Amino acid sequence: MKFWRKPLDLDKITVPHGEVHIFKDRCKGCAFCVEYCPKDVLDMSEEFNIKGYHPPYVKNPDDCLECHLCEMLCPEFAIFVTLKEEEKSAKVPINKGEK
Amino acid sequence: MAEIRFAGYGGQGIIRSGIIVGKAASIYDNKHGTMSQSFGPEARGGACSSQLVVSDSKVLYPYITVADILVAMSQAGYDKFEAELGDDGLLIFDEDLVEPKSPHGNIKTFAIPATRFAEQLGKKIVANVVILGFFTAITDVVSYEAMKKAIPDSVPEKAIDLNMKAFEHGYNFGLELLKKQKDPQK
Amino acid sequence: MEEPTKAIKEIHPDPSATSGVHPMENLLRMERMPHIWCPTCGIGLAVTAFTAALTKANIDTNKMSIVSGIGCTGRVAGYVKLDSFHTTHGRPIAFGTGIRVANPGIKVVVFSGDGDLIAIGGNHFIHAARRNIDMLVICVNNFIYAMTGGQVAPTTPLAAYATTSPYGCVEPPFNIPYIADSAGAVYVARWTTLHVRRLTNSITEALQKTGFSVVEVISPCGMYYSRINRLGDGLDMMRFYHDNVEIRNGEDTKNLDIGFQTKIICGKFVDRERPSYMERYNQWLSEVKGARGEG
Amino acid sequence: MKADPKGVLTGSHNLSGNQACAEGALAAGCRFLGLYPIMPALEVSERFLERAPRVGATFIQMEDEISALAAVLGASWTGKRSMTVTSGPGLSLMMEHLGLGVMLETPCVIIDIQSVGPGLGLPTRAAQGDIMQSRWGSHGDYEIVVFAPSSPQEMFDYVIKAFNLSERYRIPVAVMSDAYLARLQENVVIPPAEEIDIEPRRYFKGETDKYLPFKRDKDFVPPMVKIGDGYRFHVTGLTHDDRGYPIMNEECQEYNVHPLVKKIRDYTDEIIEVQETGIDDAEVVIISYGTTARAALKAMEQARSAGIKVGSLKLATVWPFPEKRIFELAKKVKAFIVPEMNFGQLVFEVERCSIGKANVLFISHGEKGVENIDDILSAIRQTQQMNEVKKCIIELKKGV
Amino acid sequence: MNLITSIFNKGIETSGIERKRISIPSDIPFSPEVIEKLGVDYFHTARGRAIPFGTGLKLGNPDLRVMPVTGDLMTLGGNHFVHGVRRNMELLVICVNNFIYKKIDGKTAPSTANKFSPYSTFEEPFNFPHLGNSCGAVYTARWTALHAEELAASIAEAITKPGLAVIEIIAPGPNYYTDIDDIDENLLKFYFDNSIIKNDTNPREVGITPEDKIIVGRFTDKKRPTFIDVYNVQLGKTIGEKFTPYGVTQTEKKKSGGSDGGN
Amino acid sequence: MKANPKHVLTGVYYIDGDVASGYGAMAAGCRFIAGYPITPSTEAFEAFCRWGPQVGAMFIQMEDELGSISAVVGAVWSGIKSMTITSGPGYSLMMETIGYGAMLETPFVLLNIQRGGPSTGVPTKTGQADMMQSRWGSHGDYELIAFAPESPQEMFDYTIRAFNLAEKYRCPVMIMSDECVGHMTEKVVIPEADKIDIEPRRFYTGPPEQYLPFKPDPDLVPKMAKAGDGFKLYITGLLHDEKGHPVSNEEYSMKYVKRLVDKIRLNKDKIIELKEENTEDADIVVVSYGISSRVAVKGVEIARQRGIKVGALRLVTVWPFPDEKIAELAKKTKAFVVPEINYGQVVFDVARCVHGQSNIVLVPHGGAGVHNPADIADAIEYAAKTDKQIEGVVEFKTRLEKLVFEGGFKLKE
Repeated sequence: MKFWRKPLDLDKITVPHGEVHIFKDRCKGCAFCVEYCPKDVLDMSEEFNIKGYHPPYVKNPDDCLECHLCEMLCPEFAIFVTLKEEEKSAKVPINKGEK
Repeated sequence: MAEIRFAGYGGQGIIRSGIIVGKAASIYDNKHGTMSQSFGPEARGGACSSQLVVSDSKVLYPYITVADILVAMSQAGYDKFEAELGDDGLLIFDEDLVEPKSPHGNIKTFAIPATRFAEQLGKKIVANVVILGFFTAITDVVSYEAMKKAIPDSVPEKAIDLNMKAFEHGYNFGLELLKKQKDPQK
Repeated sequence: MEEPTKAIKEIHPDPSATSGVHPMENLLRMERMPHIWCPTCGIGLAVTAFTAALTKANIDTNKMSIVSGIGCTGRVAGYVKLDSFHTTHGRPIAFGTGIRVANPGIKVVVFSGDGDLIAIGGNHFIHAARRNIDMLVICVNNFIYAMTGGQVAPTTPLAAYATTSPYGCVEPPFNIPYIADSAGAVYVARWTTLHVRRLTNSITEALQKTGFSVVEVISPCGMYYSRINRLGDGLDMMRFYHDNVEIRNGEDTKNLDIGFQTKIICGKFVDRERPSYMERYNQWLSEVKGARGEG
Repeated sequence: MKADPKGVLTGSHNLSGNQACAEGALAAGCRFLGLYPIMPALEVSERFLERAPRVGATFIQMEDEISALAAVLGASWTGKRSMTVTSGPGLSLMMEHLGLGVMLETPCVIIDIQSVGPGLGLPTRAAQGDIMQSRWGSHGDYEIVVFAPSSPQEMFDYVIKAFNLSERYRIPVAVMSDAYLARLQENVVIPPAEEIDIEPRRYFKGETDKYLPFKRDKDFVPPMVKIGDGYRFHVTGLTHDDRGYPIMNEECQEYNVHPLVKKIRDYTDEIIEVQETGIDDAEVVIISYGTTARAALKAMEQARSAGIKVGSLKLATVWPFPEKRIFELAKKVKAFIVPEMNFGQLVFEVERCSIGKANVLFISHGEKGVENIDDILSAIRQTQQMNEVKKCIIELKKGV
Repeated sequence: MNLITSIFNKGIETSGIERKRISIPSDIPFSPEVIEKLGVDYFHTARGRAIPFGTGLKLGNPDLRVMPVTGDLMTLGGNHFVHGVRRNMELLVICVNNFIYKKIDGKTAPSTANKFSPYSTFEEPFNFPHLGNSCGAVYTARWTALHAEELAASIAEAITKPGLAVIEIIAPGPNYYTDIDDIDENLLKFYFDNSIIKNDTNPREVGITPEDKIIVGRFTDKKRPTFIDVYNVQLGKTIGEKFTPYGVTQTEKKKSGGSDGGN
Repeated sequence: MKANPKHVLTGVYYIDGDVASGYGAMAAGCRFIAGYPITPSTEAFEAFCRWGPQVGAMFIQMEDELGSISAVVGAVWSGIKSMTITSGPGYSLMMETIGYGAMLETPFVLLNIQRGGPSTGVPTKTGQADMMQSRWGSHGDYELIAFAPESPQEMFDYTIRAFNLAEKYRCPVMIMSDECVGHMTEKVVIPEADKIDIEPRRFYTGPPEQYLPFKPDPDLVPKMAKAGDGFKLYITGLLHDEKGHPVSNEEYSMKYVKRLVDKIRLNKDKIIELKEENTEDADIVVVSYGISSRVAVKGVEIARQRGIKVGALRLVTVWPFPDEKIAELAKKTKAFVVPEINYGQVVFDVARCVHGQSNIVLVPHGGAGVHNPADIADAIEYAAKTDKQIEGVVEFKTRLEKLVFEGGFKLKE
């Protein structure tokens, strides 16, 4: 990640890391999630799902920042994001520090 | 007389397929064809089917009793209507979208990757016309000439070329398949 | 032409990607998924925003009722897990009025489409706004009757095509925020389905408001509106919103007309206080009782 | 269950039909009125509104009859007994929601004060022209229960019964009054609350996640819940399964709609109420309902005193139609006389049920016929000369 | 003929439109004598349906001038009103507002006996000119029935407007069941005394409240292509030469210049 | 009078019933359609929208069904032929104005593509459950005419006939089609204009001062005038006299409303259209209409194979009801079998006219599909074997009912 200046508390900040979950058989291939993902995490697959659509797949799993935009922009409730387990524990002290 | 069922999802042109074959039969082949349709509330993706009865005399009873031909473009459509197919029936399906069980009776099955062909031709939406070409090659319900007249009548003007291409593609694929079946060595 | 290749199976790098529980499942009837809306339809996004807002607004969802009419958006009630009613065409506001007046403890949300609420239900819309019945109306506007196959709607922009305007729409469309405002709504906002986060905030705000609140959601109809008008699919419409939406909070509602593929002004336009129907009713009741010495 | 004393104005009162109607509703526990003002039904809502603050009932005057009934259906799902009151043109507008009420199996009561139709007709004059409409007016198959009272006292009683049956069978019930009865002022005895039986709503008692809105009990009637109790149910006007979710196939249509018909058709014996007078030895039976029955009874008395054996069958419930009873009677009597304030509606039902065994005489009359019994008497005399059964309705000719 | 109808008569006379070309669909009864004198065609429609009925008349014969008169301030017909205005059908909608507000400008009304109020007594009425204007009416005005001169002038002006014009007449009494001439004169006098003429006020500000005087006057007057204009332009554009414009034979279009249509 | 060639799309088409009806309306001279979209009737409206403007016709999509039908009544009074198109729920909304139209003796045509009901029901599938509604749905007394076509060709033909009868008797005419016929696609032959008979409107031609809008001709039908011709029309939905002026006495209601009813009842022999097949020596007569009559063909065929003498009576016009015909058949017929896609509507009228002389077997179907022909055949067989006289209508238990209520059946989506 690039910063225009180095934050003073950079050592305390952890960039949240998300995990994308896709119910591929619910997908109707609208591609909203792929289009609007700010980090290009997703892409359309060539596979057909049960309804004959091409669902997305996670192309760059490590880039996800857990912004939930794909979740909000999925008209099929077929996609959601969770915080990656190992990141959760790392995030806790920072929150405390901010308070 | 032939009783034909087209089954698939809304948006695949299932009803349009029935109309094209019906039109070819009743206007250009001088037979009688009655097409009825059934669809759900969804514009796209819902179960959808059309049934066509083609006969040399006036069609009195307009529905399928025992289907002679089933054209399946979805698994759900196949599952629902497979039982309706007569023992000497004929099954045509899209091989990417339907996984058939082992057929009952003496049913003959023909598979075509219609949607994939259509995607390669440029528009997924012409998959039904690909399958119609295939249908024309394999069955003798309608003549090739009649179909060639009926398709331009039933599609938007701009899309005629694409549809005719799709039709020819499916038709040729069907003819080749027939040839291969007659002459397996080739 | 190339030979067709077999479908590629198992391309998910993470096999567990399709497991887990979607965070909105407690507010949705997941047993009914997938829903009936077409690919690239925006109604699902409106529902997403609504469910997110329900979580955010922190209100007792047991004491809520969602009422829908007929049409694509009319199906929303069937997918949201509240006490939900799928009523007749155009009448959800009237139905909801009955619920609200008979039991003022229930928060009523009317979630329906433009054709349902503004065309056939226009009378109930303006009268409920006039009475200031305490309810939230979420109106998904996709410029067309989609359920019946693409007929012209009172929101269809001039010159746009539809199956019942094969030569272009000849009726100027409604400006929904303006009519809601002039009939007396206390909260009026408009967002497109692209602005999910702002939409969620607006719905959250409106849920906490007492009185007749209207949130208009501009939604793509990739199957009829944009196909008949050759605008691509829903994704292209979303891109269009991205480029052509101007956010102007507090804009005078009379400036919010939408033309065919013109700029769309979004924002929160009206947020005011007016005594609601139940407040006036209760005041009347106490006057009547007072006059009869029954206080 | 007994009535809530708050709504019961115990005592003897001189009330018009419309006022008795409002009192009956309040006594029956009606706590919500959705209305749109229309002649000649105004006094019902006026009386209701006047009493509402004291009883704890609410009301709303909607923008039209369509929304009035929609609001009533919504209110009913909050657990309140609800009703609306209207006249012919309003009833016509309510037809779509009558169907919704049937489909959502929502208990509610519709009061129709009939006046002369069609169109705007004659808003102040009585008629019985909506009687077939009450049965057949909405699209699709359904059965409903319809009462036709003939006096303010009956109005009071049958409005309570209407509420009870609507709760018992979860259907909209109509009470067909008319402009004559609306104005007719008579003594009405309102009993003490503890003497009024009230059918409680059949509520579902199980856990919230076990509730299926259309899971029918043995009698085809599903139990109900209220909005806001955490059941998170879904109901729809589309053809639906037990969960209330729409399913579009003919099996579901059969599963859903046939019980709507059966839950009434199989229980007609419980529902139907007729009042028989002098039937046992009758040669001629007058079949009547609503205010017309008053003239019928008087004509019967006079004919009896002249030595003609006339009986009266008064239909308190018009729908479901008491076909079994009329089949029986048809075999015994010479003729039926059907006086109606219309140009032939229920008489067709009587013709059907006479199964070619008895003559059917039809008397079409306007409001004045309620007081003028001569027509009925002349019909009775006419039956005396009839020796064979004619296979059609015999319409009484009279000078206008 | 009584108060309102004689104003109608005067308005029609001033406008110079041939009487036989005028049709009045209305859900308020007019007496046959009045219609005889007005010399127009009159249709007593089902409740609230005067505007769609007029729409049918106008589209069936574009040569007609249609003047729907509606009672009870658009309760049943509210939807037809907003949609009629949106389409800009060529109609002059006259809305006879018989509301009862117990107080105006702080003063108590002499009588509130009218039982057919479209509103429960505690509800607020519509700001009718504002609603009309927000849907796109080309002309909005409000007068009490005692503003005879102004009202007649308004009618004369509005009836020739290409598009939907709205005139609200405050006249307590007439509704679906009582004749157009059944006016409660005490109440009318009260409203007249408590009104104030303010032409060209923004319709947003003319809502009737118990606290202020009733604002009357001609509020807006603008131009917008009518339904038939837009129809002809749009279909002419898309169909081309095969299309015969609808209703262009009408004489008056040429006389008044009409609007150019288009969008 | 013959049809205007400009309005007739002569040729051979492969179209569905809805579209055929839209074309029929144009051929019949319909100049105005007001509609509101409702599945499954939209195709008819769309067809008219597409072609109407090219032949000088006008269409408008109104804000709701109430508006549509009011606009249609208005347009008729401006002098043109006009029509509206709807389905069950919209039909229910129109009820008030249908009665109003009947009161004004307005000739208009209403196409109702029936679907499964009640309420929203099954929008995309069929039903025949609005039949009684078409007869009794509005308040007050009136009579009207209703057709039940069975094929797209008939949709075309009977739309024209509906317009003709509407003009002839000045009453609303219903075309009670259903989703099956509406969405059934078949060959439709549209003849040349000079082969299509059109009933012109009966306009009054005398001096305006002497015009009485509701003074009937000998056939009980008054002449019409149109707005804008200086007649100073006074037309009201209230009870009125010959001048059209409102009257408020009962004698008029007895006289005027009676005429509304009588102009159909007394002319019914000229209106009723039936198709009979082998009823001469039949033991059993199948009475059906609309799509059910096509389904019944198969049932009859099966029954005949079983050796039963079956005739068929098809009601092309359902209202007015052919009382005399049924009564006459009842004299020699053992039983009537009535298949309907509802739980019993027209069957009650059959039962009424039979006067206890034959048994009546109803083959019900809730809608969303058509009968299984085997059910109809079984019902015929049952009727043939039953010698006992049965009072009332026998509700035949169909396979579907047995399956759903007795067969341990589970609903699947």
